[in-house]
Amino acid sequence: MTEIGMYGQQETRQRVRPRPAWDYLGIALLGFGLWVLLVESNSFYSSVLATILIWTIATSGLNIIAGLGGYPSLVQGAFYGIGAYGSALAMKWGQPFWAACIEAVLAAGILGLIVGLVFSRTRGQYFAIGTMFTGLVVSLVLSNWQSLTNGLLGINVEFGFGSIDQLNVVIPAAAAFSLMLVRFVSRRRLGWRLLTILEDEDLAEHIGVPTARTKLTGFVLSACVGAVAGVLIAQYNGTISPDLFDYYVGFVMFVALSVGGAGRVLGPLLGSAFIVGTPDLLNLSSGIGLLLAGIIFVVVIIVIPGGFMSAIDAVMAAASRSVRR
Amino acid sequence: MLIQAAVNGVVLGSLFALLAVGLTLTYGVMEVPNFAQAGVITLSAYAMLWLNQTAACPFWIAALGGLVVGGVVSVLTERIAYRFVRTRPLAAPVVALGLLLILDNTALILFGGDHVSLSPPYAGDVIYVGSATVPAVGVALIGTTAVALLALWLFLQRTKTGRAIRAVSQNAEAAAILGIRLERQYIVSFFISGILAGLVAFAYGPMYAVYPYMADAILLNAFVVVVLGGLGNVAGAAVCGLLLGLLESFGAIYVSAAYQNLFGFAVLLLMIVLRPAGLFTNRSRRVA
Amino acid sequence: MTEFLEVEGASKTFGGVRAVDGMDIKLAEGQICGLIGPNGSGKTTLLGLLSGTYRPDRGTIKLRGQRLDGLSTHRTVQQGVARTFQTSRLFFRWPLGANLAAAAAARLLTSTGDDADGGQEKLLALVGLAGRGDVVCSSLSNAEQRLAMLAVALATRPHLLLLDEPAVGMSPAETAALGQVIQRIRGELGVTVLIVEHNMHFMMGLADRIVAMNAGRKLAEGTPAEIRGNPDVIAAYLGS
Amino acid sequence: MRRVSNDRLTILAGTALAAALLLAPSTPSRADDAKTVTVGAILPITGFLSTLGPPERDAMQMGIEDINKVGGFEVGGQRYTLKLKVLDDESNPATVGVTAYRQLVDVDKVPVLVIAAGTRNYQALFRRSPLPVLNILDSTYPSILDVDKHVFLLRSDTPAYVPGAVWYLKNVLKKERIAFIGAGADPYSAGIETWVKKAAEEYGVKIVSVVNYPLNTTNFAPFIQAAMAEKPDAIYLGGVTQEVLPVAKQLFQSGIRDLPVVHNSGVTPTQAKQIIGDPLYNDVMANNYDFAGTLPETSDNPATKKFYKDFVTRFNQYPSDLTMWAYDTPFVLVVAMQKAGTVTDRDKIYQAMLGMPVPANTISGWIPADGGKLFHDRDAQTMSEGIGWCSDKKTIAPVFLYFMDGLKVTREKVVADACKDH
Repeated sequence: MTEIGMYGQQETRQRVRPRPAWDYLGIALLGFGLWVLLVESNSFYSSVLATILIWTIATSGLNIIAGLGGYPSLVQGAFYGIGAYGSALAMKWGQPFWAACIEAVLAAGILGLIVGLVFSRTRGQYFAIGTMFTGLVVSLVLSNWQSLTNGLLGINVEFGFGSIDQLNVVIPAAAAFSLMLVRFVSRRRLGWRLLTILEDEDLAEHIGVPTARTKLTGFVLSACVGAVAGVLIAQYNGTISPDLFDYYVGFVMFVALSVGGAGRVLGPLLGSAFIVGTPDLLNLSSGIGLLLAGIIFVVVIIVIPGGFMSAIDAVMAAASRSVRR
Repeated sequence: MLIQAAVNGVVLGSLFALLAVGLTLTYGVMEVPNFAQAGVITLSAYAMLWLNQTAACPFWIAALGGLVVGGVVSVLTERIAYRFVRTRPLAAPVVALGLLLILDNTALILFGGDHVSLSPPYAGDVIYVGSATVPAVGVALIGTTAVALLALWLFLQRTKTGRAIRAVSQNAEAAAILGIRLERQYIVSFFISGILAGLVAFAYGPMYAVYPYMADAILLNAFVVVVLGGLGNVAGAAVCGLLLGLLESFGAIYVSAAYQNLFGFAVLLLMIVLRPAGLFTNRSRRVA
Repeated sequence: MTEFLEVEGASKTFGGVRAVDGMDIKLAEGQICGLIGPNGSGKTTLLGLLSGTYRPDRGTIKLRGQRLDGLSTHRTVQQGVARTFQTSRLFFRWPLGANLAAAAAARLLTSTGDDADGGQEKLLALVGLAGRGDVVCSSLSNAEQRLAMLAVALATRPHLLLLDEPAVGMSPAETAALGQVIQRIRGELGVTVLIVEHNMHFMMGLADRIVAMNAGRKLAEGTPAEIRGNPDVIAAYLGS
Repeated sequence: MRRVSNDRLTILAGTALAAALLLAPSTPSRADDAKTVTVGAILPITGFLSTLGPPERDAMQMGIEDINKVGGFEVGGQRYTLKLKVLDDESNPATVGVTAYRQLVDVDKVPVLVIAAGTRNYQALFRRSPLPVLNILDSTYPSILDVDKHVFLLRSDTPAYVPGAVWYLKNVLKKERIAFIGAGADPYSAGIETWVKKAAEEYGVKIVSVVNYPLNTTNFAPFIQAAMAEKPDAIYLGGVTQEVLPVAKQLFQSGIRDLPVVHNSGVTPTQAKQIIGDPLYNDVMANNYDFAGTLPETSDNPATKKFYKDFVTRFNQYPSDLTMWAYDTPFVLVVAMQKAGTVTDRDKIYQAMLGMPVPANTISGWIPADGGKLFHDRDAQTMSEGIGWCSDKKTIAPVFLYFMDGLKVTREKVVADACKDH
């Protein structure tokens, strides 16, 4: 019996009729709530929250190709890095801020296109290993191309926004938008086609789904959203270095998505909050933090393959059943 | 310069071969890209260090102790995690990286982040090969790899358990039908892979230093070899390990040292695209 | 007037084995044609060439005058060719209705989900699965899953339907029912059907024409009666 | 049965969970005790600079204890004591350091920030929340002093000690052909490389080869061979202890044992033993020459000698030059705050620092700038020292004392037999 879900989750996933647009309203409210949290709490907690939200954007991008399409891409960290370095370097060479952002996102999109084409014929485990090594090559270039990226020391980033408050609005807004984007895509044709590829790619091809083109579109979209997150982390920290985009980051983003719930709209937010938030909030040294993240990740992937969101589903389904009885 | 590059290549190649053979064993038997092997190497190296310095055992006793620790930790990774994802090839690479996270950071917490040197008695000696020089630790690495490959080859060809493991890696279901107890083969192959990891710690530890992330970079290099050699193909891994070592060392001297391990990764990416099942594969294993 | 389906000199080799070796087939619209032959005669490979699963090494395939042989799988489907598989393949974790919706929408521009014209119910009734739309495919019985595959193939509104051993694992009663379903498909939807099948009794009662293959080549072609009496076919089946 | 659409409930539950997760652990930020001033420091406790952070933390703690022992200090009629808060940047200023910066500067509101590495990475943050910044380690070229006007360097900058090493090689060891090996991407090594070339040109020494290896390289064989191909008679290694010692070890292991190996990493015997390994380190260090700040052990200032003994007994580590600068840091802060008459107004403290004199009981032996000021245009300077290795005693000993005036070596003193009286 082949593995029927991406992570072998056995539970059925109901394809319910599309609902009215209150989903987006719910997410927008969530975004507003997070903005209030960001501005109100003291600078240490707001810096942790800002990182969580930026990671939510990058992981939401990953959610398109990995969550909906079932392709375990471990290269999201590289797109995140290209967004950051692309925008920082473009501004250094005199581009205005908004032009630099667009160029960075385009560059990531192009890399996404190339990586998508290169790996179009590989699947499953090979795709994961191939994308991981691609992320490794990108992080090697970032840390060794001394003349361009100034090596491990990293580079400073000109501040493109009017003020810090402006940035503090853009980050939660972009996070909410990235969640909405995944909801929007999942109900459009691209989303359906990705979902058929997740379920059974060969069958999808045989009912007329242009699988190669769909995967490529999903991959480029993931890359662009990842780059947006890169631009924001560069603006927020004011300085970037290759360690921020180590090949490892791509893997931890995949962990965040899986823990949160791949394919679910809120998966990236919950996953990022957990994986990025916990070590910082308990201000553990990164050694203990990563150890905890590792343990929790292995346990979650084995015990609840669907991640938190499927656990919440199960709890709520049980609750609604008991309520009705 | 040519001999020196060749000598460097053989030393590096032996390291990759020793690493790749360990990885291939677990990949062949259970289709698991065992990235956690780097963590096993690190913990085994720290065990040797602790035995040699804190418990003041002679170097050779400490080395043996390290091998056993490697074997036990490797079996543990199978028992607590890999066992549950046997039917889920997509979950395997991520669980492997999760385990690597756990093992590396356990070493960081237990032994701290400092670079400490593991020094065998021959640490300072030098061997001359024509005009080229080879540090004694390099020669020890070549020797260790040669002995390990020979022993592994004999084990897999001659012993009953060895043949059982090869059967499992060919076709697990068929092997099960023939009455081979799969659980036992998984444990044995992970134990051997752990011993091989211990040998890497013994041979590679003295070359640079022991620190929590010491084996991550070289393991990724070795993974190129595993894919090149064909998943689950031990002979392929050994030969390709040597080839990659030579490629990287000549590349380092004649092209650019900065991008030394980039050559290996470029080859890997090419491989995955052109021949997903590897150069030497004895059957085209369609990875899910 | 161009034939509905014209296959000339189609060939395909897999790793040195010439599975299909220069096959010529002509099908008229609305026909039910059977494709028989011993195991390894290349029936399934030929079906794969027609459905776009594989691309022929040589030869041409024309459907209503359109060249199919160079197209990718999904483009062949868009030209109106659909197929089922030997082992049942469905989106098992989805309800049957969602499978049909995905098949219907896969190549259209509109988003899916809303079953506007109630087509699904008609389709389910046609294949004998009326009212089973909400059931998740993994909990359908084996026979129901095979019929479900048929419904999914029809949901792509094909002109040519390729069935790969549809009756495998079915009881005599279910096989008979399947025969009627195929008749109705041809009758009500005007779909041309090509069936690869071993069950001679099933084929004899159903097919207008039968093509017999052996070792990748056409052995014989004709009405069921002609084929039943043809010495070459009998020899190939019983082994010379 | 029409199942309750789970997505609406999931979104609400998700919001509640996300909010709870973030609010729960928000402890009120600790108001400072009116009597205590926090000395905030971001140091590399772990990571590849981990040989530098811990000794600086320990020495700073000793300095603070010595101040608090005599009842702390008085500013504007109020007595204060000092408290040390060190955050580990894990040798990764751009990621972990940035978070630590926000914690110390924005949350704990420290009056002055002490850092070791990563000055350039904090450039954007200096502009957002400026305060006086004391760097007690980072001498690179171009100098960190031009990163931001608030940055002070409490040690001699690269040009104040590197040229002396080249002068020593030419005039004392009579070497003519230097091969330089260093990590191109590491700014410390890049700074050393620049000044070695300038000094070589000035003193007429030939740099026969310059080899740059990528950071976190572990196999240096190809780089060593490339450097040796030019037949040098001396090797110059750029970088910190963690980078220099492995290269020195692999040089020895490749049979290169008779050439002097010069560097500026401030290695201590304990670190050499740990990184190179026992008993090999005694042979590898034999022809090793380390040119950096003066050592506490060799100073003739009684207070410095006392500091050396206290440090060794308390931490059984050999204190190198950076421990003296760390010990003096709290004394510099106290005098600056007293001169500014405030413990909170960061700008007043900054202005006071610019013109402050050399504090009384410091031990580094600061050489005053004109007018007795501590900082020569924000760089406090000391004598520099060349340190050799005594194989019989397995420890280090001074072989050369000097002070750089531009590229001119002044007040130089060659110690005849360093290991004898040591």
